[in-house]
Amino acid sequence: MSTGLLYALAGVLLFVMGMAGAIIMAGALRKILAFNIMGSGAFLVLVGLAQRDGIPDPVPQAMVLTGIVVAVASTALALALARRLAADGDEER
Amino acid sequence: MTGLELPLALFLMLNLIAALFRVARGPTAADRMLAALLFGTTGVGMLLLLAYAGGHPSLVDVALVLALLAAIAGAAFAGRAWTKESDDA
Amino acid sequence: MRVAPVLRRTLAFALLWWVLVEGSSVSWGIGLASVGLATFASLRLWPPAHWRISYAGVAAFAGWFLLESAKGAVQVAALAFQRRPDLAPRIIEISLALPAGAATVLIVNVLNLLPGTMCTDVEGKILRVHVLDGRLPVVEEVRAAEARIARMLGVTQ
Amino acid sequence: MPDSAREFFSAVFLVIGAFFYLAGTVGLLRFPDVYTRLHALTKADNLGLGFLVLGLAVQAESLAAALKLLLIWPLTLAASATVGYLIARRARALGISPWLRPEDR
Amino acid sequence: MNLALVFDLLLALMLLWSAWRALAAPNATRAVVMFIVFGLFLTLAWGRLDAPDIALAEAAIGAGLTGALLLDAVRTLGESAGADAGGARSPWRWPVLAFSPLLAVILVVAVLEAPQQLVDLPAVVERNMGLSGVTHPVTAVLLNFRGYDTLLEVAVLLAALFGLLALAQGAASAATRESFLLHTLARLATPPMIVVAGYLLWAGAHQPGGAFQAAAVLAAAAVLLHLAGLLPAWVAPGRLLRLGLAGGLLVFLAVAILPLAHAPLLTYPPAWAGALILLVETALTVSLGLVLAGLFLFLSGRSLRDEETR
Repeated sequence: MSTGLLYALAGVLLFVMGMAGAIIMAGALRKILAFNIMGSGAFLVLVGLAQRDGIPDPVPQAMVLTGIVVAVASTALALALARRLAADGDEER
Repeated sequence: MTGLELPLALFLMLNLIAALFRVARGPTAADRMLAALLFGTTGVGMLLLLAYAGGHPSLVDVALVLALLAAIAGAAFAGRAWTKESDDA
Repeated sequence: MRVAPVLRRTLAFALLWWVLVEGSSVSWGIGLASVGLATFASLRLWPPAHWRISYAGVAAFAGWFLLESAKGAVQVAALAFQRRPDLAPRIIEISLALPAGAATVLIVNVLNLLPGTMCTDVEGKILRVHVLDGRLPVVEEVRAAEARIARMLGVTQ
Repeated sequence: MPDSAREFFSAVFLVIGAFFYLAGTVGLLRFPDVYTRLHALTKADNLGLGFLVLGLAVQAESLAAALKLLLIWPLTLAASATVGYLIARRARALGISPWLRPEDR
Repeated sequence: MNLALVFDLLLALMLLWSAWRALAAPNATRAVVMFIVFGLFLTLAWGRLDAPDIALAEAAIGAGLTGALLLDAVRTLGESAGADAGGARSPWRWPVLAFSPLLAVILVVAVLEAPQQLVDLPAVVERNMGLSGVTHPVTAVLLNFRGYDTLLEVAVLLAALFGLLALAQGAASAATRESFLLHTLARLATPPMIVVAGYLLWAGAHQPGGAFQAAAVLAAAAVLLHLAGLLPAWVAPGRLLRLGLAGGLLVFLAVAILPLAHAPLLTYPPAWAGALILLVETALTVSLGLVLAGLFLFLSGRSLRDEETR
């Protein structure tokens, strides 16, 4: 099995794990972590599958690079939303 | 390349795994913070070995960045969130 | 502002740049810009002090430090591989003779890497140190480290 | 230096480095409390990295490449010393008392 | 057995283990710590996948930004936000747990059976490198061949920051007086971080590196300064900061639109491509660095809960 394929398969499992977590988990923070794990799994599949013959492929690598930066931005936004939700929840109580 | 790089990278990986299992078990919050130290030493070492084991020479830059930023994770670990409660559960 | 520290720092960051690019001479533009920015930031964050750092002292300190940190690792290795690690830890308090500021920071860092000592607290001039083996003459070693740092930085104890 | 000598020194340094990593891990697993474990990680692992960097620098193609490798070591030392201190201080703040020998208690 | 394969298998297992622990750990802090460890393993995996560009970004963002962001969130949200790891109360628990292995099997088969790509992308990129103005393929893809993706991505980042600014309320915490050791480290480490960021920007043209990685290192420097108590959290962006935040996008847009007179959007004349990419990358480094730092600094310590307890 090539390195690329191995990590693509690990990525599939991470994606499924993250997806299940994002649905099941109750806390906002856990859901955000689960989403990030899901995203990382998808990134691994993207790059790993393209490189299963062992030749580095710059196109998915560039896509994933931007993906990682967007992921951290969306994580920050989601955390801001979670804080706002928690704060509003407190006010209603 | 001496041919030792990859076996040693594997050896460091086994070290890291043993250490992480220990660190994750605790028992105290401070024990878990030790993970931040493993970043700086074992993680950097593995990246360097991978760089010279026929991987990409740019992995040296990755190791450099990790070494430069290793303190941030540690500072965040030690300075921010740990309270007594996070130890109980 | 004095010129010498600015020059020294610019030179140090230029050297860092040279090492990073592995001696390549293409596109010094970004290099000059980042060296300039780094020097500016370092002057803002760490205004030049009036120490007289002795270069011979630095070299001697570096040699001593390398030897001592090797000793520290050997000590830990010996303890780790013993059938029953023969630890006798305790926490001792030491009153520092060095002036506060950079010298104190340096000694705390150095002690954390030297054999058998780990700082847990600093309150003013009182240093609380966790010692791996309380039977060893730790206080003398801390004093020796202090003396070396004082000599290197040219400060009086 | 001829290449064979370089390879020999490189291999020796790398193996010494790996030994200290092992010592650090064994210490981490066997020492009784967080303070002693900190000693294990901040001393043994750091020297391990030092030797590893030295072993690879011997192989490096240019002086600058070797210096870049050697630069990584002090960076990690500074980070380790600071993080080690932060963890030890935090441990005291959390009220974790150090392990003592039975006869010292 | 092949040593490289053993290494990869162990690394893949540790990826799964750390991700699992991040989801199943009994409290939020431990979950976040395991997530940071997951990031370290991911960095190594990118290294093994011959993707040092991604490894650089992952190392800089994972060690410098994500951890600080998440741990700060744990502090302001409280442990309760991450509690209930098992999700025992979710009505979806059993259906999802039953369905997940099935989905995993389907996806694994799909990956194993995936057809070969119709277009050999690496070869296409290789053939066109001469037109790109740089010699590093990933940078060529990012800023030339697929430049509009990157352009939109920068816009998305800015939008995320605006969203965050609209949501953040309550007073930002003042810089805390941290340990003098961390204080010293931050003061000493920041200038070299600037040089390293410059180096990564320089490297992008011909080897792994570029604006994203350089920006992540700059942002990490800001995070370190804040953690050390040297840089207060940002309250509202002033005029200069606003210009800095948007500058990268504006320069990128200008460079994209200028050739419109005689060519489609974002086609640089090959003779100028190298210089234009450098210009765009420099502007992007500054802007993205500020945006990424802003994600942490605008959010740091803000929570109504803090104010209520005061």
